[in-house]
Amino acid sequence: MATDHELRLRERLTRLRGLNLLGGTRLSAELEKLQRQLERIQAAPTDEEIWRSVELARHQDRPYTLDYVERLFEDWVELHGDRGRADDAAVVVGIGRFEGRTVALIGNQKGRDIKERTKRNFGMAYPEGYRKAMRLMELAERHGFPLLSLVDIPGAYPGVAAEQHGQGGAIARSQALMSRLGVPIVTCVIGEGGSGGAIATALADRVLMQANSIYTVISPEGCAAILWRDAAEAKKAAAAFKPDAVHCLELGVIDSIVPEPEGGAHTDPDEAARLLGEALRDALDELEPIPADELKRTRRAKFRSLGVYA
Amino acid sequence: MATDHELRLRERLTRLRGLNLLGGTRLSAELEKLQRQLERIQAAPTDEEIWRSVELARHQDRPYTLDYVERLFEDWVELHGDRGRADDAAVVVGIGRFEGRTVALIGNQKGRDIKERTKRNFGMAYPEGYRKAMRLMELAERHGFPLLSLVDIPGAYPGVAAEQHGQGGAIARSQALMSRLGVPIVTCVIGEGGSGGAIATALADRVLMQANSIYTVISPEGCAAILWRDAAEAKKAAAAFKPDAVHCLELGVIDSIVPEPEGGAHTDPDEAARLLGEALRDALDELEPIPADELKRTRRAKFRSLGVYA
Amino acid sequence: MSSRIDVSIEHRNVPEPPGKKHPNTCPACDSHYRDDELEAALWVCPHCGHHFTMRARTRIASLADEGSFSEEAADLRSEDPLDFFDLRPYTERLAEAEMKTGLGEAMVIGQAAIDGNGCELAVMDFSFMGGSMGSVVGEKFSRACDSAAQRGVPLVSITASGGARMQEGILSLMQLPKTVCAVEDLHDAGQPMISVMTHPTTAGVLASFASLGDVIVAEPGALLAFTGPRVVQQTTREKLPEDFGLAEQNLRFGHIDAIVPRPELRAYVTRLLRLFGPNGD
Amino acid sequence: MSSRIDVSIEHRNVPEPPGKKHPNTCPACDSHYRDDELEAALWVCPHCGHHFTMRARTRIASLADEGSFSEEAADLRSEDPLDFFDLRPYTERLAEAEMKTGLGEAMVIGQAAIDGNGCELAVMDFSFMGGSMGSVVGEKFSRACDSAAQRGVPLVSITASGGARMQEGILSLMQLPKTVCAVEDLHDAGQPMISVMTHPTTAGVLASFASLGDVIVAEPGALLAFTGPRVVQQTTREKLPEDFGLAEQNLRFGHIDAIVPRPELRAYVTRLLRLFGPNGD
Ligand SMILES: [Zn+2]
Ligand SMILES: [Zn+2]
Repeated sequence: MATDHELRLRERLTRLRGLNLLGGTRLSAELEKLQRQLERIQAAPTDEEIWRSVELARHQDRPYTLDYVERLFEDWVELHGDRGRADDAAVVVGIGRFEGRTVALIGNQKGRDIKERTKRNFGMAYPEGYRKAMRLMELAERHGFPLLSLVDIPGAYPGVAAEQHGQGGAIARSQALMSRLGVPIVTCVIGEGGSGGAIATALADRVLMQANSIYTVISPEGCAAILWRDAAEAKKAAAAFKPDAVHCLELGVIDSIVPEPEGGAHTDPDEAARLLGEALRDALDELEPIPADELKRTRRAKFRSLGVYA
Repeated sequence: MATDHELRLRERLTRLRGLNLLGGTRLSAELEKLQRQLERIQAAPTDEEIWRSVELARHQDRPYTLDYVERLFEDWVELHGDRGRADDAAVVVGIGRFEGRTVALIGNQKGRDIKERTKRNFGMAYPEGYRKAMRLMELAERHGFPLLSLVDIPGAYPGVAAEQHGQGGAIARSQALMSRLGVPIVTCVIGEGGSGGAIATALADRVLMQANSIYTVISPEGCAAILWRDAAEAKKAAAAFKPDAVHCLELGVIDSIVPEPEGGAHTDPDEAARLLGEALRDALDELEPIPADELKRTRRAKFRSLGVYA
Repeated sequence: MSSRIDVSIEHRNVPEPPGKKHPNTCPACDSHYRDDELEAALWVCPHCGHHFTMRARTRIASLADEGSFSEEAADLRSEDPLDFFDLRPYTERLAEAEMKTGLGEAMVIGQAAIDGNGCELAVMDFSFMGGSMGSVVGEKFSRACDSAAQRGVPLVSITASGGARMQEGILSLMQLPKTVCAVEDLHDAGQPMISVMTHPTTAGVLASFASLGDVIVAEPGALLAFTGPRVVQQTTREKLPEDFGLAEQNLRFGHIDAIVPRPELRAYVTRLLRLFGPNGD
Repeated sequence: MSSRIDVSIEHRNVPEPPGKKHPNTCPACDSHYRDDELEAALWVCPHCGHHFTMRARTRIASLADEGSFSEEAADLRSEDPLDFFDLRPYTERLAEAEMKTGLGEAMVIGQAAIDGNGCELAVMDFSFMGGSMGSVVGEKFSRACDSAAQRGVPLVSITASGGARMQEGILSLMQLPKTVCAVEDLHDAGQPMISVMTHPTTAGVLASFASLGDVIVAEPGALLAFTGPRVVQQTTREKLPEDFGLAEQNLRFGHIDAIVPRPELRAYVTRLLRLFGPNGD
């Protein structure tokens, strides 16, 4: 299977090399990065390794958005509220100085202890949270701040009020707004990239994943409950739909994998932050010279190319 | 006083003639209209006449937005909801064909009987109503539909939930959005143009008032309660702050007065609609040839010029 | 301490959403019909007005002028990028769905005219794997946007979907941003999208293109929810309002523009096509 | 039948908003101070932290680098376009206000630097006719936007206002769209506005420029409401929540970004000026 996996990645490399894209430097940087990723991959993750990613992505000590913010940003100012009905604590937004430039940041935020978890609704945004994020996107666009988003959400919230407040529409419109922005957008999945809740803030020019994060269309438990009619079969489900970073890279869904400290990000948050910061900076450096129109066009073209069919 | 009033209007005419504006035809049309207005005015309204305007503007049989829509529009489709939390029945929005073109319409809407009045909150919008209006503005902008707004609101709603849902901010942002639109906007006050609730949807290229409508910064009763410490002195307050169409025209706050049938719009809704339709059509005809950027620039410049100081 | 978000739930007294019975037995009034009877009535119960699920080709026939529909991208077929296997292989499920429905996928797209107004149609079929959105549905919808943009006509989207297609894993999630970008490109080309949500329009489809219509209408009683009532109930133990997630609730909360009974849909869409049409500007 | 808009009111247990006592007596803890004591403490009660109203010039001195403030449009004065007369003529009220406050109007604008960061200041003074906004306040704010745009610096607005100035009738309502357009012109010039709302920021000022800040902060306990509690109570007979309209409630409902105690305001604004500054892009 390793060979097969490598083959596909090589195929993707070959395809990329053949594309006649604008911006030769950017493309070669892209290729170089893929090359590096390829070298890192010895074999496709086994079912056990995939499940380990699920566990690490959900680890209770895993660094959350604000843990990275405090390590990577200077002059951070957290902003609040959707200017409508609420300030959703499951979504953190703000502006800060990152590597010499002002950026706008949107991040999902889980809680560390019971009290904070409740306050932050276990990281699951309400529609008000997506609207808060959209307000930040507008601010970023107005002032030309690059936009960073850190994704770490178990999924959209399965609650009555979330539906009544328009969860589906809010997720759709958040994506639509991202597809219209003229500023560079970089997303990194730093834990759980759960379904609609994740994609709401992940329509980016570059999408990264930390090595032990997962990106899923449905939680393993949810998938198991539907297809195996038994939520306990989550491990089987995960093995079947392969939410790990390596598979996401192989499928062309993400652009690169951000390494974590040996044993997972929680074993050394400072080092995890350093590695994440480096990846975000590299991505921004690449994107910032690109004109707004081209950014937007390329971003849309990239997402419109995703999918496998005959 | 009549002479004085005429003098001021003549001064305004003289000033307009002296201005070196872009679009000579438009300007001369403007002048011609003012000339006609001037001829119509024999004397400034007396205190009694002002109060009669207040009474007619609030008359229970006065035509409301939907009464005009059904008389003036073909292919009308009412749209609903703010895509957030509610569908505010105090604000009617939709698209329809008006004199051969598709337009977007926003209108305040009072209720005719007790049940409908309650449903429509006596015409007083919640923040959700302004957001519903903003959604229509965005639709108009996206498709290049001219925007009509009919204003008929006693005032912003003095309720707890309206405050909690962000009434002040919603009124501000609705105006801000109007100042950004590239499509022609025509507003007509068709009854009560009450304070923030009215201005929320009245930042237009042309602002008209029906002859017996009023446009106020605060209700006569509210003003009397504050300045005379007695709401019963409303008539005195109205005489003092002069909310009638003639005074609004004189102050440069509106662009022209739409005549009503003898005795008020309610005496002959068909004729009132015909006269309103004519005025709206004339205004659109004038505005439609103007490029989006110039429209926006001129609109802002016009509102930025309002005020009297030394 | 109260939550920062007002999560009070509004309950209303309205009839139960329909349950499950024989396909041609009305779940609302128990009347039973032959196929041809329902076909003649646009699959609306002549007795009580309940809206049965309508197949994609029947829907197209009910809207498009006779002979005007010209299908596009009919030959697109799903692959199995994950070698997905639950209790059965994905490829087997696909083959079975095609056999059962006579359709290559859960969406049919093509050029059409409605009462003489040119438009593009993108119509989902719930019978094909629950109308789930995988790579082919995403691609077809995307091409429908381009076809509409190129020909300068509006897009009419008619959805019926249980959500993303799990068997394509993360790629099915990617159909959300993909279709969103397609709608934005359509909008940049100056063309509108009219979104008709039918029972059920949920999860990934609701959270992407279906919610981006310039005008959004729903059929009566349609379930329009990101998360369906069963999962909400199981996860949160909340008492569900009687009309939870239905079109009626969505209208009340401001998420859709109107509820249009199926017999009136063609006239309603026609009117919109006229208003958004080339003479409308 | 429930209303279409969820008008359920959220109540919270928080202290009463301050009432009215001697100006130098703390309404929250009853401590009494001399002017110079309060001046030294930025007009914040040293005992309990209550924020007293701060005069415009004092505010400017507390924020701007020493000697950096250069006032603009100081000579603008209101006229009396309506010959307004209630119990007294408007002109008389104006003269009295100028006498009492030493200010020509309820807003002071000018160029300044805060910790070395260039900016424009627009500061309201509640002592001048309740900080009401008439033609001069509108024009001054509008010029402040232009001055900021021309010099390429951010605008810092500090509001304290009972609303529009009734004595200028409809012209005072027109200051809402006027100031809104000014902010939009500022934004088009690429410059931000930082809005600091102090007690009270209500009615016309809340419903126009004050709500358009890229960042909006408030002082603790400030009343920020379109309609104040007394009028709401009288009109609707609703039971008011304890923190009705206060900054704390506004933060909870998502209308403002932060509550910043006065002693921290300068550092907070400085940080924002750095982030929005020319090196920030
Ligand atoms: Zn039936
Ligand atoms: Zn005190």
